[in-house]
Amino acid sequence: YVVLDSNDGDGATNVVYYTVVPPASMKGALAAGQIDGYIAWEPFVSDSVVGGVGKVLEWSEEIAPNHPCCVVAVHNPFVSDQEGQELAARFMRAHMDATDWINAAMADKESAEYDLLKNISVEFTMRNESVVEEALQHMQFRYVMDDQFSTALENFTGMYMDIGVVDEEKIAGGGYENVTDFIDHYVNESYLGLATSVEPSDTILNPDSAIRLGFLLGDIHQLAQAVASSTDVLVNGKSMFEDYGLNVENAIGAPFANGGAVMDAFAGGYVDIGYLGSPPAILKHLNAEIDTTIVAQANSEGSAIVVEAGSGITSLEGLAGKTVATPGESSIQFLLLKMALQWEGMELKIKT
Amino acid sequence: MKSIVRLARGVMSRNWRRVLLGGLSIAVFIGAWQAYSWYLNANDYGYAAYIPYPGEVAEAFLDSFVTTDATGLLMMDHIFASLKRIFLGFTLAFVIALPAGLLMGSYQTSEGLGMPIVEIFRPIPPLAWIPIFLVVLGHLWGPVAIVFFGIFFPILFNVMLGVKRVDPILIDAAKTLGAGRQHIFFKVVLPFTTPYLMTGIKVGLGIGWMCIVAAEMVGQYGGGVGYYIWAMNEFSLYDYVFAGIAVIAILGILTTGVAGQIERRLYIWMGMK
Amino acid sequence: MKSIVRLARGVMSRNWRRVLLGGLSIAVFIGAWQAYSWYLNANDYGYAAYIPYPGEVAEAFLDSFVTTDATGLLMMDHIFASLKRIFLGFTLAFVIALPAGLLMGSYQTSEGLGMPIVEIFRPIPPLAWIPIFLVVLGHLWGPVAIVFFGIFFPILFNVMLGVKRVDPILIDAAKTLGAGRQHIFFKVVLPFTTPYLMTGIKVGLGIGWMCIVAAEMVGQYGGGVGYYIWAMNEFSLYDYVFAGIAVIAILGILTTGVAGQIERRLYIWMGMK
Amino acid sequence: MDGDEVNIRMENLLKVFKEDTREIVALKGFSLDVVDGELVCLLGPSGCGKTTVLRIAAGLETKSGGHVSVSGEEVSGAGPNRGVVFQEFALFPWRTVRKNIEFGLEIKKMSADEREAISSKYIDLVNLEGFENVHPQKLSGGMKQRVGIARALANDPAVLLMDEPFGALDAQTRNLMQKELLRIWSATKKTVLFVTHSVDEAVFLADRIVVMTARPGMVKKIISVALPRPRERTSADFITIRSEVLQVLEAEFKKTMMREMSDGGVEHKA
Amino acid sequence: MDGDEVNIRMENLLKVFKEDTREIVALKGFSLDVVDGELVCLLGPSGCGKTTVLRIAAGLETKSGGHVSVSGEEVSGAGPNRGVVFQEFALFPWRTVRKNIEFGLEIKKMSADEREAISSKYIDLVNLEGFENVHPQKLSGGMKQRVGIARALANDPAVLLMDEPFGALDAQTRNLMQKELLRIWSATKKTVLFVTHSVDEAVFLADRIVVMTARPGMVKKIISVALPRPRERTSADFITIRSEVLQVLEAEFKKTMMREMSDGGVEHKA
Ligand SMILES: Nc1ncnc2c1ncn2[C@@H]1O[C@H](COP(=O)(O)OP(=O)(O)OP(=O)(O)O)[C@@H](O)[C@H]1O
Ligand SMILES: Nc1ncnc2c1ncn2[C@@H]1O[C@H](COP(=O)(O)OP(=O)(O)OP(=O)(O)O)[C@@H](O)[C@H]1O
Ligand SMILES: [Mg+2]
Ligand SMILES: [Mg+2]
Repeated sequence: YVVLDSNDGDGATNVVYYTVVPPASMKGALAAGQIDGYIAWEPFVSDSVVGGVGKVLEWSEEIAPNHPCCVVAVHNPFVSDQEGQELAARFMRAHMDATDWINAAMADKESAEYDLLKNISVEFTMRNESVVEEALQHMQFRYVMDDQFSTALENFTGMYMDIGVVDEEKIAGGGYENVTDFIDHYVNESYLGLATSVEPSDTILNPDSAIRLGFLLGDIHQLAQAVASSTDVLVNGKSMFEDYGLNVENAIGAPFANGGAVMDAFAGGYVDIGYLGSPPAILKHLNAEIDTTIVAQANSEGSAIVVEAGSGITSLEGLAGKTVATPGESSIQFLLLKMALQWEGMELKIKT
Repeated sequence: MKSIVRLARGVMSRNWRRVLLGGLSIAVFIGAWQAYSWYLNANDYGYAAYIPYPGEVAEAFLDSFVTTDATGLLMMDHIFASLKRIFLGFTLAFVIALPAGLLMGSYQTSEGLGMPIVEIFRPIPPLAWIPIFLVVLGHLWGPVAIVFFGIFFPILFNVMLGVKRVDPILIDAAKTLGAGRQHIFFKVVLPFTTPYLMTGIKVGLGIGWMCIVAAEMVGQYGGGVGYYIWAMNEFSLYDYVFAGIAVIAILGILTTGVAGQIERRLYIWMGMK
Repeated sequence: MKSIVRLARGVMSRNWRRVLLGGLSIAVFIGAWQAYSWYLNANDYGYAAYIPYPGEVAEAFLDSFVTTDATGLLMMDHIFASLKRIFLGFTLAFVIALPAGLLMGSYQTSEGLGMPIVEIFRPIPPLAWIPIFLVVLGHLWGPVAIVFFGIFFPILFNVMLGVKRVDPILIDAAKTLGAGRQHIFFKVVLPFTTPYLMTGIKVGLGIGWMCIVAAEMVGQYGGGVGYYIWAMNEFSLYDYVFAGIAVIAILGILTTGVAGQIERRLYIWMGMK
Repeated sequence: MDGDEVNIRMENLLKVFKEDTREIVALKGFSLDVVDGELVCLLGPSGCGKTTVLRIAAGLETKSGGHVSVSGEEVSGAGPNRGVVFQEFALFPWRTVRKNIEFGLEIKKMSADEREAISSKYIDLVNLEGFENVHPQKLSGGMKQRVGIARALANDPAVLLMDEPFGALDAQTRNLMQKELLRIWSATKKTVLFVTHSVDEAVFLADRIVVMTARPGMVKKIISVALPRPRERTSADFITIRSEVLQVLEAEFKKTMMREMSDGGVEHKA
Repeated sequence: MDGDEVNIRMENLLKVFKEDTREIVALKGFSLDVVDGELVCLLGPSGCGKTTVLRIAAGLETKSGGHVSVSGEEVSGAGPNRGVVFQEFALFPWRTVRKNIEFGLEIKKMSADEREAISSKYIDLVNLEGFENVHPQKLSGGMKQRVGIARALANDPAVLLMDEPFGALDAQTRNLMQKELLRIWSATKKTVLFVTHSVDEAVFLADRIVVMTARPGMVKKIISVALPRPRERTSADFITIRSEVLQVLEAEFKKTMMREMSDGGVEHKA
């Protein structure tokens, strides 16, 4: 057995081992003792907490307060003309309204809106109400992209440069002076600005060519998209998208498995606007030259390191020599885990 | 009369025996499954949900055909999505592999030209192409190409083998009966190769199934039974995951069953059975 | 002397021909690839990066063996991770399928009991199990089990076939030479079945490769060439994705090459070639 | 020959094959005694039951009635005291010539040295020196059957049962092997029951020729061949006996033909 | 027979096979004329080149020297004016009896009606009525070879080339087929060149028997068989000719044996 698990037993006090496990399998793998902990986004955190399998060791806001998570990106060819820009502005308006509506509903847990929010979440994530309620507590729904947001994205880019998956050449090759310049160009707040002047419309602007929307399967971070699609939120029986004169449909392939898949779908030309994690949006844009722009934030925070409920692990040091599952090196969760461990002077190594 | 009765009894008893053994074995299997699920649940294993009870799976199976899932589709939609991909991939593979195999089996020059390319692509598991094909070929032809790669080589190699095994004496016989190159090809080589082709098709379809499920699990192309399994797993609906697996098993049995039937008919028609 | 020279010339010219054709075909292939990449880039296709130039892939291939990637591993580490899984899965499949095949080939009762279970599991593409195995069996035995399922059936069915094809006259011969049941089994049935077993192993290893790559891509796990391809794709480092594909192709060729060599040796030793 | 001891005794053999609904009576009232050291040839039309007689004597087939004993013991199952030589050679392809010949000795748990001594002896006897370590696939048909004979003899059986052993050989090799068999037979003094289709072969080899009736098989006529050995195929005596046997056989053959015609003409699959 | 027209003329044939480094001279100075309507049997030790002669005449094998003409035309490649009957039957397994027989007619682009008329005629000739729609696999060896003969005849060739056509049949079926061949031959009046291993068969069938030397093959002796047909195998004249042929053959056979022994004893693979 020692031979089989070659790097299991070296017992270093400052090394944590990671495997890559699809988040949906993390709770089960933890329960079955296949891993000692994991880092994932909601609702995969609350799944374990509510299910009594795991407990949260550290929320992502403790690691990096206000860290950006999911974003909204557009395919540049889509907004290359007047009509595309108009559609994107209207979309932004729906995104903002939906986000505001969520926050309002969350503010009053007794309200009918909160009940509706829970219903939409249950339907979107296929989780039960208690998991959904727990999950909603641990993230911020927001669309504004402030300096902190940009700085964080620069930070992520820097980390990728550190592990060698993004090199200077790519930045320079894209015509950017440095990372800051790159993020400045890649993030475009103007649609949020345009959105403020969008009014509800009785006619659909794009009746024949729907906006093809990409998003991740059951990812509660991207709830705004589910709210904006729901016909139960507005009193007029339309969805927010429809209310702003938009014809929006799920892109072929949506809901997707992860942000990389959304970016691939951009590259393949069958997604116009997509919700996805910020790291894949950066990575694939740089390395595969996928012609996209980040136009809004979707949420910040909302991830956590989870360990077995009954385990005696109470701090990151307790993870030394243990195996922690991550969604993969290109995920924000991986970066968060790496950051957290770095601050404790610990190292993250792959388990083979 | 007497002997007919005896025969009937003999056949019956043989069939009875088989049915009995089969029933017994399936009963034991389901019993063991039930017991394992029960054991996990009773002892509060955190992953008990991953092994649902047989009954739950049966219910989910039936439900999946009448209730739309979270992606808004019925099981039939997923099945058709997968079948369409298999069908296209198979057709493409057949249409290219058959002439290529005939050519490469017949002429050393074609073989010399074709084999290096074949030898480059053959050992690559078709699924390794998923990330590339998804984007470059798109959501329809991407998975079709993956199925194509799974089916292409078994057909190609079997046809080549068939052509090379053509009994030279049959070609001699045809020649002495006045046959030219074309006649030999269409009246001797092609019919001789048919059983090999069928073997290639059967093997290929098996691999094709494997490919399509995996392709749909890794890449999202919109629907498909593999996609269904992936999605149900993401939602932690394990009874539906198992239902999806059952659907695949049944489709696999049907596909090879149909191929087997065609093969049998063909053999009877060709006087080989 | 003269005829030796003539022979040498004949062999040379035949080999030359093959080398020439092979070189030509590979040159055409690489040329076409280069042209396609160039075309995509020149016309600013959105997915041009997904088809890197052959030269970039060659560079990435070499680099992957000397520079650690984002996971902190060298290509060799990934190769060993995959090989370990194949090896364990193969060993397990061999150890179970050989006796099971011998038993089910020899006795109708074992066949009657075993076949229904086999027929339930066989049509299920091994990869469909990933969501379940990942949790229930974990990051070592999960992928191993998937490889196991890929290799098990080809071995089982080939061994069963072998046992059923044992020439009855050889058993008669053994009986008249005084052989009892045990002797017949070990001295006739087992050696007779060996070539079938080898066929099963060769086919199984091919499917095993396909399974491990897919399993590592779908289930991820950590380490392994399939995982490498998945990770490099997530990073959009397509030259490295292709390098990973090339590694798999080479490993696949080596594995079947080694199996073929073993088979050939065995046949020579058994006097069958 | 009358004074000699009977080695193979078959009394009133009955053999019925069940095939789906049909019952085929292959043998009915077949009786034959073969004396120690005698070489008896069994001749008869296709499908008359020659192989069945041999297989029952070998213990490879059960009888439906009657008695068979070899060397005084009732036959029940195959055993090493009756060596069998098959038309299909039935050599183990994965074993070398020597290993094929030693098969029965291995089963007797004989030591490697003893085995080698015995197999060498029989390799010499059948003129296969130099081919000890060759696999059967490399041998010509005649050589294969020599191995088959050596393998059967290595067990030192009381009797040799040979079912058209030279049927798969070409004419010249066949003649050669007939001579070889006589040489080996006279060297080992085994009792031999030899099935053949060839009248020529029977007359060349046999002490007595047993001609069987068409199915259900029984003994139609026994013809003694009192010619001295080596026999000349072109000698007048040889030809006389040959003609006699041919005539007896012709009559039975016609019966088979008639039946086959009325069966629908399909003989048996090639 | 001297006054008749020569149909198959072979002059000074040379055939050299190249096998890796070795060159095998299969035929050297082989000359033979076969007259129109004649039935000539070719006999000779194994490997003497009988098949090679036939295949060259059929146009299935190139010659290294000499001349071959059939019906006055120089042979260059296979063609439908020479029907060939193979020992291995060489029937197309996926075609029914009728479809096998019509193969050559299809190639001639004959209409379906014409084809059916001709195939029916030959099905009658070889006594296969009722088996028209059966596939070869269902037939016995004898019936298969009847199809082979009918197929060759359906093209109405000038000559029939037969390479041990009855070699794979058992003794009784073989005798029957010999009689059938003579009946068909006298009905169609084809020129027949017939290769066999069996002296008996040759004497029973042939107008003339050509005995070949061991390799390199050439004509050793030509024996005319002036017996009236049907011939009696047990008649004195038959036996006299048989003995004569046997003696000529025996000498050549011994040569082959000697060479094979010195070659290392491995004959050819079975
Ligand atoms: N296992 C069997 N099942 C059914 N019928 C059988 C079986 N074995 C033999 N028979 C039948 O029994 C009869 C005698 O067969 P057997 O093989 O002994 O004849 P044979 O004299 O050896 O024929 P041949 O000369 O063709 O070898 C035949 O009619 C045959 O069809
Ligand atoms: N394709 C070939 N390549 C090399 N040698 C060959 C080839 N065909 C025949 N020979 C050789 O030529 C010689 C004559 O062969 P051929 O088949 O004509 O003999 P045969 O008289 O028909 O023998 P048999 O009686 O065994 O049928 C043999 O020594 C044989 O080994
Ligand atoms: Mg028999
Ligand atoms: Mg020949």
